[in-house]
Amino acid sequence: MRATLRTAWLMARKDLRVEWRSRVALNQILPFAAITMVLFAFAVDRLPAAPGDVDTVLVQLAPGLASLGTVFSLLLLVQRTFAVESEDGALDALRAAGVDATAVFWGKTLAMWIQLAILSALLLGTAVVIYGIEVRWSGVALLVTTWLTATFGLAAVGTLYGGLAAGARGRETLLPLLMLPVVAPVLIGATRAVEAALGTGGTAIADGWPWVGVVAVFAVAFGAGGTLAFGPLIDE
Amino acid sequence: MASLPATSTTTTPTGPPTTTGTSTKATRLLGAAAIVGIVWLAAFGLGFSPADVNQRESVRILYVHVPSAWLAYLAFFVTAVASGIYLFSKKHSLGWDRLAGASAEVGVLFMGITLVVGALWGRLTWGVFWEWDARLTSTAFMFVTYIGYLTVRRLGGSHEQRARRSAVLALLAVLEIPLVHWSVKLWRSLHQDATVLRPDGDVKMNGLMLFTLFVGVIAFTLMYMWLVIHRQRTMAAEDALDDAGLDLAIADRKAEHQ
Amino acid sequence: MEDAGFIIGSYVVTFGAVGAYALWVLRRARRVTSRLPDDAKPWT
Amino acid sequence: MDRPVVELTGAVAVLGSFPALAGASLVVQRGEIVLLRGPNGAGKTTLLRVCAGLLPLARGTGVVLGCDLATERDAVRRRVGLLGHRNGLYLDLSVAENVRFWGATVGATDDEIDAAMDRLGLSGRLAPLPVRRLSAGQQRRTALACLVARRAELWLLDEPHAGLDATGRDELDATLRQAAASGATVMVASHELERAGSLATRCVDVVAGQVVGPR
Repeated sequence: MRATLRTAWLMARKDLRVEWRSRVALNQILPFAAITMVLFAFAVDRLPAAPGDVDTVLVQLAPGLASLGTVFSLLLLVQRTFAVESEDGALDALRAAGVDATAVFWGKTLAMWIQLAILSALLLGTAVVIYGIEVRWSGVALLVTTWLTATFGLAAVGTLYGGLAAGARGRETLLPLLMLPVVAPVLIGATRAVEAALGTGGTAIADGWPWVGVVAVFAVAFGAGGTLAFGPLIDE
Repeated sequence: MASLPATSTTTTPTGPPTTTGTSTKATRLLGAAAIVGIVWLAAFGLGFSPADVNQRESVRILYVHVPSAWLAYLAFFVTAVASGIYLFSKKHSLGWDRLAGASAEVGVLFMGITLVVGALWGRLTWGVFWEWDARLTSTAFMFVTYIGYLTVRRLGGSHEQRARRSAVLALLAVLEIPLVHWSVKLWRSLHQDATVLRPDGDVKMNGLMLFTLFVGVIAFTLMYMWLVIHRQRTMAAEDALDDAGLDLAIADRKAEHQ
Repeated sequence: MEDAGFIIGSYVVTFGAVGAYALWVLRRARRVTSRLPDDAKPWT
Repeated sequence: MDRPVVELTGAVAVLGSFPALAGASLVVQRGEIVLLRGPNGAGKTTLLRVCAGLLPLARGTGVVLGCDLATERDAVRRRVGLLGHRNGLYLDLSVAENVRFWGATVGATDDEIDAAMDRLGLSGRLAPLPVRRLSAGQQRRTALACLVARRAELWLLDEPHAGLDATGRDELDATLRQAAASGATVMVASHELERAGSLATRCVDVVAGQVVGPR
């Protein structure tokens, strides 16, 4: 068990170092995510019903749009991290060297979680700024919990299905087909929880916690699912 | 299925194939029974059973819609169980993998029918083709999930690789579906717009109507079994062709070397 | 019968789709098994 | 002589439905450098992948480093180093980072990692360079250093000389001789008959998925 954790931490550090060296997430995926938030604004924003009406369409949709931005960023992060692995055949080499698949799964999930958490924090920050939302202090605890739980669940699902699609032909289209339906619970749960945290549309904070429960169950389910399924999925 | 292929059943040792197709006396019997079930269902569903007190005639669609949904869920359940058996049994026999694949394919067929017919029924009772109802949304989700499953089955690689990958995906689906259904149900309960347009979907059925529904379930079960048996045998034949090809290829390679 | 179009239509869609799939499976079965020696067919 | 490192009898391995190996048998002792000769598509690469525990045997039996290929493939993989035309490196990371990563997968100490880098002549100015900017020969040496750092006992090299210039090939031969001398066993699949011939302790022909010549 300890060896697996050590190898997992080794994989996570390696993934983060590769990102730190190549800066693809920072220089390409983050700008893309920010642009999508702006595009969402173009697509949905109408002038406020009455001048000075704070509760514009964007404010109501902000949590949903931030969640969508996070899911799309996840797609790009997953495709990037497995491109790095297959560029010179590193993932095959890892499996050929008998490195424990569970360690590979947890290492990559941890690194993915950290990158996705940073990305989605910046996304939500962008939404707060450009959509003009006031964050109420009472909602911060709920906001942070949702943010960490949701990004972990998404990282686990992304790594799991990224591994399955990595070897396959036509993997660019296979990954979204397999993964996007699965993230529905997080998309629904996280959005409702963030709405409660921000008080969007008058929802109370207490209403948000059950949704965090949904996201937490999802995260645990795919943490366990990934531990068992990742090995067989990426094997020769 | 009107005319089942008449095939002689005399079997010779590995001579040229005398029987073609995957039919046997048993499947012909099953096929005939399925046809009787269909005719019986159509007769009762469209003709003999009464109209519903508030849904009037559109309840007749339910005699087809509800069984096809139930059989789709059964099909995916069989896929999950067969996948589990394939993974966790010591022998890893490919028969279970083929059963899982055949059942998933028939399940996707039935689920597709359920969604289309459900839209027709929704048009009549709710006035809309699509309704963000928890059950409907989960059904659509399952449909997409298993299309992904069938795509993964066609990814190539050896039979064992295909079997293992599909089995793991089928078990993951068992993990996903309750999660999605639960979150969709919670989501829908938030926006339960109880408009007058939306009477409760489940009609209280009794007497002749319940009997017709029962006939529907029987007919669809017979169809399901017939389809899965034939599809599984076809997949077995395809795998056997691969393996036979393997023996031929080994022989060729040995000959090529001499 | 009221709304006959939709109701009969749903029966036609259902049994039409099942019939089409059944024919596809049978045709494929005949094509595949025609090249297979008998002993490789456990059901014969 | 202790147990042979590799024992294959009647091995059949399948790629899709094609028997890349159609009944191959081979025995390799510790410390040998065995050259696998044969035309393209004869099954040399498949033979290496089977010995590496990557490809399951459809028929026949195989024992590598005392582990049965049917049941203990994971144990085989940990002790075998397979190097194909791709080096399995992280091109964005530096040479040192790659070797340290691979060494850490087996818990190698820093000294072992430095020793591996020294043996492959990578300790100097090359160490901090990202692998992406290295020549094919230097990348190949980095991959070999990773094998050493990972304490691989059986080296399975598929066309290792491909893409190397003259000096690169000499360095590679020296490394392989040194590895064999220090107790490792090497199997090389190669077209470079005259060069590899002088390197190998034994040559074996692979034709149409079978092993021909001295078992």
